[in-house]
Amino acid sequence: MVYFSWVREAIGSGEELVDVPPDTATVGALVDWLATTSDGHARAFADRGRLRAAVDQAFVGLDAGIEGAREVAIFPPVTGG
Amino acid sequence: MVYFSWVREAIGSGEELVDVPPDTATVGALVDWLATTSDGHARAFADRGRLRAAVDQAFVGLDAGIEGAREVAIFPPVTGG
Amino acid sequence: MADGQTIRVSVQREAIDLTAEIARMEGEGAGGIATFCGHVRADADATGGGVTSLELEHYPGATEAALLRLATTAAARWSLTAASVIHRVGPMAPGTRIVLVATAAAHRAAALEACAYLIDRLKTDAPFWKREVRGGDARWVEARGGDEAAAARWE
Amino acid sequence: MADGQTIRVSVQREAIDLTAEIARMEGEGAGGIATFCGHVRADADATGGGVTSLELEHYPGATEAALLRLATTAAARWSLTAASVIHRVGPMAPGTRIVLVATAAAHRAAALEACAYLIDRLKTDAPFWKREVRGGDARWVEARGGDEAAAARWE
Repeated sequence: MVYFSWVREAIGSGEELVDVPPDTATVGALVDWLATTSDGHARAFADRGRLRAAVDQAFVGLDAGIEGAREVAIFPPVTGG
Repeated sequence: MVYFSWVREAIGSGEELVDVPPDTATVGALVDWLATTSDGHARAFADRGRLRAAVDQAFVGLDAGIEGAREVAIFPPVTGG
Repeated sequence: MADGQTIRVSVQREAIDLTAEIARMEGEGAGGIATFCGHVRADADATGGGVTSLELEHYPGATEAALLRLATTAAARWSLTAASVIHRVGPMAPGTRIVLVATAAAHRAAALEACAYLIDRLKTDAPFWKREVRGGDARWVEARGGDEAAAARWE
Repeated sequence: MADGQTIRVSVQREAIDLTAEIARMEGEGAGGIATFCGHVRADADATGGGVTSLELEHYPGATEAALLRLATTAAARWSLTAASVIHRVGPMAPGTRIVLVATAAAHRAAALEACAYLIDRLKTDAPFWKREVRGGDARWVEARGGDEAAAARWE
């Protein structure tokens, strides 16, 4: 997992290795499970509408599958430029 | 009168003072009269569709009036930028 | 991608050298060059405190890939001879250049439209996050709804 | 014209200093700056002979007035903080900058649209004439129908 911006700050870390429960099929399900792992995760993921994701560095929706994924990123809407 | 680009080259001069015949009301009429004053003027003004004009430095159509004008310019369509 | 298209993207902590980028494109024989350069604004907020610093975080690897994809797409769509996207990361003072987009083409409309496309799409498609520091306070900048709309007009 | 708008137009024989113009706008606290810069092309013609020199003639007085009118109109229409139009006249070698339009605004779309407007309208509304020299031959450049259409879209 990699996190950015206030998601990273709420969790208190920009990276973590996780053993995903075997029945976790989508990014959204992964977020649901991560939110149960600590208060920081729960705070970071409280408002799903403010979360965006990437699987193996490609932007995806929260309904995207994660089978075979090596890196999943969760972050707020981007604000560059 | 002031001339630019190939209009100037055909006439052989970029400026001339003219005594306009008293019944000359428009830029077009002025061009008609000037075309009779030399072969160069006739060549420069042969194709009216390729001529543009300004009266006292403001762009106008050939049907514009010239009463009170101090400076009339005749030139081809502009090609700057 | 057609022959003779020069694509360059950079995500860097160093200052953006606009002069060098233009000179590089001119050296390649560009007809028309359009650029857009964004700067750190010192907007005063409701309490009157201006921005003292802006920090840019990004997603290493994914950012460069996103910029390259955008520049390559623009180069093909508008037959550009060159496209550059340079984005700074790290802390920046007000007035500093954050981003430079430069596009070169034989026709001016192509260069200008591609430049607008790149800056619009970069705002929604490239993983950067801005954090404003105002004196002792810091806050993450919220995404603007208008950016989504601006990006969508190129679909 | 609103307060704090800096308009600058120049018709000059000297080279166009793009860097200085950008630096000037940045010094005034611009948020976003769009530029378009046009260059002398070395197009090969049907006989294969490239342009060896381009000469720009203009209508002194009327040219500056036309550029100032365009820049002022753009500044008002797009709420620009600054607008500059610099056009070279006289003989120029291939690759040389002919024209620079630079626009600064709080919003990127405003800066980019105003920049496109200025270069489009300049092509039809400012009294400049180009003469291409190819070896021993010289010919006046013909106006392009596309320029009229590009200018008309801003009506």
